Amino acid sequence: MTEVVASAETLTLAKALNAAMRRSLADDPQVLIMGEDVGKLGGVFRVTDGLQKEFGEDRVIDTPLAESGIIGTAIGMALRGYKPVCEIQFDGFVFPAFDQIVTQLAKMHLRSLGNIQMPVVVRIPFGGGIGAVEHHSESPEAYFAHTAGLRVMACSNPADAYSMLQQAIACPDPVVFFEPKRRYWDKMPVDLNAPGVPMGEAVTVRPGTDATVLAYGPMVKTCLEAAEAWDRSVEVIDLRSLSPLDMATVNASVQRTGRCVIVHEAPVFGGLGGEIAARVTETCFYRLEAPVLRVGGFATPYPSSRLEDHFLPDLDRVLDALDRTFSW
Amino acid sequence: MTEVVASAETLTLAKALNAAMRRSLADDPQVLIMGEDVGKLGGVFRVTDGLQKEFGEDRVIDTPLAESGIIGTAIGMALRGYKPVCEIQFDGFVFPAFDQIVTQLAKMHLRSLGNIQMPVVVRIPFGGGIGAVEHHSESPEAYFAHTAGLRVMACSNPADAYSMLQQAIACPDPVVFFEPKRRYWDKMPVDLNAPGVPMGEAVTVRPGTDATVLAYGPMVKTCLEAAEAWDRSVEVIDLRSLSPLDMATVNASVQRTGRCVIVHEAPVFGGLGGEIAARVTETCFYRLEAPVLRVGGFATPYPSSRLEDHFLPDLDRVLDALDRTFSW
Amino acid sequence: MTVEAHTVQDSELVQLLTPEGERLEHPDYPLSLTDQQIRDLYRDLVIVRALDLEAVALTRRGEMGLWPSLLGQEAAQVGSGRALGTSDMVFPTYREHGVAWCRDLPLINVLGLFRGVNHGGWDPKEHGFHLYTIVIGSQALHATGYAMGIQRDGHHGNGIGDATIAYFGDGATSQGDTNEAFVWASVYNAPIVFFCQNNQWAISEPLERQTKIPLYRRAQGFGFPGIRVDGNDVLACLAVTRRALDSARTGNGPTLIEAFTYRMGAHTTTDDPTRYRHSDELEAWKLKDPIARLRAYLSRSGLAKGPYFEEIDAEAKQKAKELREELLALPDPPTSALFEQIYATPHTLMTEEQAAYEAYLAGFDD
Amino acid sequence: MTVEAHTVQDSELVQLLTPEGERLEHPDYPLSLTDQQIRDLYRDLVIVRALDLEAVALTRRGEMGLWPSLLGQEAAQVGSGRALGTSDMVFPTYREHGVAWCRDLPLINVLGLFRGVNHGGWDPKEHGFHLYTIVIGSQALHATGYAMGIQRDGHHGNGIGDATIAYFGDGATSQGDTNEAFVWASVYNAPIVFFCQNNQWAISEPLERQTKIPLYRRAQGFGFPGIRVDGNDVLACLAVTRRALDSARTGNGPTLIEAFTYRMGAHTTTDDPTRYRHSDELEAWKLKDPIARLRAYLSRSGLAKGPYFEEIDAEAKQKAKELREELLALPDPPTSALFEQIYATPHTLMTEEQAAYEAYLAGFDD
Ligand SMILES: Cc1ncc(C[n+]2csc(CCOP(=O)(O)OP(=O)(O)O)c2C)c(N)n1
Ligand SMILES: Cc1ncc(C[n+]2csc(CCOP(=O)(O)OP(=O)(O)O)c2C)c(N)n1
Ligand SMILES: [Mg+2]
Ligand SMILES: [Mg+2]
Repeated sequence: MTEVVASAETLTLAKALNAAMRRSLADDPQVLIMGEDVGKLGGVFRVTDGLQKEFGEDRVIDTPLAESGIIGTAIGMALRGYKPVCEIQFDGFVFPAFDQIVTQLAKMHLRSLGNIQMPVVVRIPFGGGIGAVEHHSESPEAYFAHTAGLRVMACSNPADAYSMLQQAIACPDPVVFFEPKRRYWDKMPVDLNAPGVPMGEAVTVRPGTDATVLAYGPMVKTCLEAAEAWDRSVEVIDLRSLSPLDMATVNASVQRTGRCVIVHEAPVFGGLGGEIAARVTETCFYRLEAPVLRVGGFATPYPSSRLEDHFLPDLDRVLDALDRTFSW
Repeated sequence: MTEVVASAETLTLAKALNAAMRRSLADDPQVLIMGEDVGKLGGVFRVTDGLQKEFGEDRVIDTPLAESGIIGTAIGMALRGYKPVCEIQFDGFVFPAFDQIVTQLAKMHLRSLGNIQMPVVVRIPFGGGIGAVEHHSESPEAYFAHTAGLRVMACSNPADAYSMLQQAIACPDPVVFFEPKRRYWDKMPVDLNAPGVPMGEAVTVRPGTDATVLAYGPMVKTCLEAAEAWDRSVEVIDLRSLSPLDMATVNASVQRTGRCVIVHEAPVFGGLGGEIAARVTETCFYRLEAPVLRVGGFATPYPSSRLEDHFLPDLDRVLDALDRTFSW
Repeated sequence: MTVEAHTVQDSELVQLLTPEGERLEHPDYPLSLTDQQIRDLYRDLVIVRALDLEAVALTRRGEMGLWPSLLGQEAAQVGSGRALGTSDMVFPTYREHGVAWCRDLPLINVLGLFRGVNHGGWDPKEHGFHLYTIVIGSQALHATGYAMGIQRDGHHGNGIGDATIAYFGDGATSQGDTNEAFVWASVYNAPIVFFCQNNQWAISEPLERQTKIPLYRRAQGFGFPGIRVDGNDVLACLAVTRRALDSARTGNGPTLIEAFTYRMGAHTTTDDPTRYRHSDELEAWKLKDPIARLRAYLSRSGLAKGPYFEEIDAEAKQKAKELREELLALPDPPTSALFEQIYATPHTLMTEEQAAYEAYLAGFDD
Repeated sequence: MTVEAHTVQDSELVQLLTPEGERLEHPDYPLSLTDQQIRDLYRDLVIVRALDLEAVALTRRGEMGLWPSLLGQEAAQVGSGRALGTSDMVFPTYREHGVAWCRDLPLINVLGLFRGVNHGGWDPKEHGFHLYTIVIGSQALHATGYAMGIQRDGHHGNGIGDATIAYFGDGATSQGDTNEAFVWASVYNAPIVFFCQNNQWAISEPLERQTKIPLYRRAQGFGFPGIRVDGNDVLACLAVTRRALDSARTGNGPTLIEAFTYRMGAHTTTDDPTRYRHSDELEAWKLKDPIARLRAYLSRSGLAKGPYFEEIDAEAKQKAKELREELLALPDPPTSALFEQIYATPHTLMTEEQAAYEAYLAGFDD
């Protein structure tokens, strides 16, 4: 116990990610950091702050301005035995790299019948709520979850950020790692020696008996607030792994509660919520008191910032869904 | 009646698409065809056969080998008043153009607050079953359906191919148009003067009372065969429009039948089936006798061709799902 | 490794006005302007800078989310912007406020974007000025396609047809899209000018992270001419762009112009350049200021005197004030805007989501 | 518009062996090979062609879905392939069967891919030969990244370290990825050779749809050397590639080699080139055949005689027969392969889907 306390530090989510990379760089000489402005500047969100100074320009690489180039060369470095951690500056700028991620990174292990491993992490700050201009507030996770060969993770708090990013870096499979940018400045004590919850597992962040709310990334906090505000007992699960999904944890919860609400910022239409709803319904068909409800963005491009509060699910929209599920 | 018969011709799906483009080129001088090998060769599937000869190199354009370039310049031509119909040679090669489609084509109308229209069609031969090598058999429709600002269509037979492609070309919104490549050689009489079913509407291709099967593109034929083979009355709906979905037609059917199976070649995980299942369940919750079941590809990259018969849903897999829904 | 790209060989830089305000002649770029035209350029520069500074101030006050300042790049933008004909089409990045000014696009449109009331929203056709494009490099392809459209209209090759100009930065030259645009423009001989403002930085990354050789030479690899111009010299930018546009109009295809300049401010108001660059670089560039040199020339040649400069400063101040007032009066978009103009034709899901959300909002009124 | 790219100026083409088999010297590319080494190159060419023709025949018989023949490009592939050191790494497209041969990759691996038993499946490390890449241009970036890895290993700059070679076609030069690779390789001075086989066609599109100027000049735009070599001259391809690799190894960065050659066959077995090109072009290129010219040289110089040629032909025939037998004996993959090697570590959904599908299949046994 004393030791645990000794290694606990209060960190923002951004600093926790930074600590995770620093530790990975220190422990494994094959780990590299790459991206636009990740070096001297330390990233536009300062997530890689100080890493170039500490580990040098060969390991923390300011790249030319080309996302396909970043992922394409990261693949090449992985083929040479390196473990690149690539930063995509904002969610909306991952698309020039989409081809390399979908047709190469995701498929290389199979193409080689297992002879090649692709320990590449693609870090993407995602989601809205920061008053940004176009392309800076998107939630493209469903594209990657639908892409076989990738693992997709989303962290929601500093402690998870710290352990999950280290797990992603250590993983021999490619991982698309989503970071809730509007929570970068959220703080909590982080135990720097704790192993963290195993990769791929969802976590029940608030136990409850009457309804299950599923969320990930920035929406976990919103859902916890909603659960707090609701008058019946609501269980909140942080999915953490979006591909694969930890359906065992989810189904066990819904089998107990009989009601389920899924919340994400991405547009509901074609979003991950549909997949989860279909699976939950298949497994818990006779147990469901109401259909699985989804709360999320509209089927529109992310709006200009003066409209984003309408687009983003908030406490009220989650409460509204709880209301609907309980009154079904 | 005489006139209708006079204009009916037996066409393959590929020829029907060709006829649709020929007619659009003839009727509207702003229509252009662009892509790799679409000119002199007439496309690797000959879908644009003869069009360059008839309409000239300025209107049927063999482009440099760069998909982002094709869509990016098509956007520019649309800004100048043209209506480009772009061919992506195979489904797996749309990804270099993904950025232009998702961040530009889909969002330009909103970005301009309606001042700009984007009458661009992106034709994509999709799906497997032709014994091809990697990247030539994919079903990427869910990526586009999840992208607001696009319309997504998939045709399943020559008559629809003929009318739907003309509708897509005439539509002021960008349309991603999926063509079932393994059905390119399927034939049927096509009425060249019929207006066709309105854009966006699903069609009940086989009426039934006991279960609803939803499909699109290449799977429609498979599902019709399964419905034929099943001993109870199965309704088959060809969705035709994947974004938006014609949920009115779908829900009305499921309200009648109480059972629903969705079939697509794309991986089930994160595929369009999840979205449809979630919507159907929400609307028909009390009417469903069994959860909506999904039949589709596995959560793997499209396999090498010697394995594709296992990957692709076939008659037996659809029958298996019908079996499961009836015995739930 | 970094030397070649960073050092300007005087011989390869087109300059018509030295930093000291001395007028030079260049055999390939003769330029004859009336006195009034030169004074007008000065007015453009001063007003554009004032409006930009006002926007920075408004952003600091919280009125906008962010502002990418053009400080230092006024001459590159005004020089090239004033070379354009009315029916030419501009494809800007997110920093071409000076070009917007030249195209008579009311700048409130641009401020509205950065305030977040919409994503742009102006009509490109009205001003021959396309929407701002934020995804680096994308617009180079749009511009090329547009130029191919001009060719198909038959408005081309006669020396009087339309031309297109695509703006982008030094960082953008690394993107695949930009290079694909070079391929297409060259292969189709499209009437387009690629105008690269090399302001030495892509956020925190210096030019050497994008290239080992001067950027204008990129064009050679694609078979069309590239030229480097002093981007702080409004006369040279005007002359070089004019010639490139003429070349496009007469059917001679694309030109790449590298306007060698400097981003005097932060990348945007949220950036802190002290983290990555030395102030001595900034000091050196201050001596090359585009406005100071034109003012020196105007004074020295007797084209303008003190009162004229005061008058322009006053006009600029007034325009900045008007812009501020416009911004402060700018209404937020109605909620319905969320669902509108996504599609040009009715869309069932849009209608449905809008109705559901309005019903949800109405629930709060009860 | 098309002329420049299509016409080979003799002055810009490195050639060490004329189409008639006459040996030329080139000041920059001295090449001294033993008689045996030259005969070995001949053997490579003949065997590679025989194996390729066998694969075409097998495809026609329905044993493979498709085959992209290298016919006509043997010298480009063997010349460059034999310039490589054991620990160098090759990044091929889908047509580099001749390079695969040089890297001792049993060609059955390649045939297996086109038969559809897997997507490649060999171990790149074992042969210094990466997997075939079908998405045009992608591998140019992988190769560049790999070369950056070499730099980080410290295996570089000393003249004996590893180098990387990326193959691609004329069509691929239009892709963004290829051009981004040029940017990166140049900026990081990576130890890489870009080997472009300009076979004049990208399926049905002639070179003029990709470029207006000779492709080797693309490199100039990115600040590294480009060179055009007679792609049907195995000696020149060897010499030029060797020098470029040496340059990479000694820390001088990338080189672009354009091997000027011709795709004598269809794009793949499913293509019909009579739809888009004239037979006279083909006839002209037949006179430049890479094998005939080396054979002429060997005969003329007395390095080899009739019986030697017969021996090689017999060996090639035998190898083709063995390949055919291997292919016909190639087992189909087991169903379980569908779910395996997608991930390197256990994956719940994979496990679940595999179990469900196996249960489904087992249902048919009942
Ligand atoms: C595809 C893409 N990636 C990343 C960004 C984030 N970003 C915005 S501006 C910028 C630097 C651009 O540099 P440059 O092209 O030189 O233009 P400048 O800002 O200097 O005018 C970056 C990386 C972006 N907008 N688009
Ligand atoms: C991104 C992408 N787009 C389209 C294709 C389809 N395709 C396969 S080969 C080819 C032509 C390639 O030409 P080139 O680069 O000259 O190589 P070659 O086949 O002549 O060796 C095309 C268009 C592809 N494989 N990848
Ligand atoms: Mg810049
Ligand atoms: Mg070729």
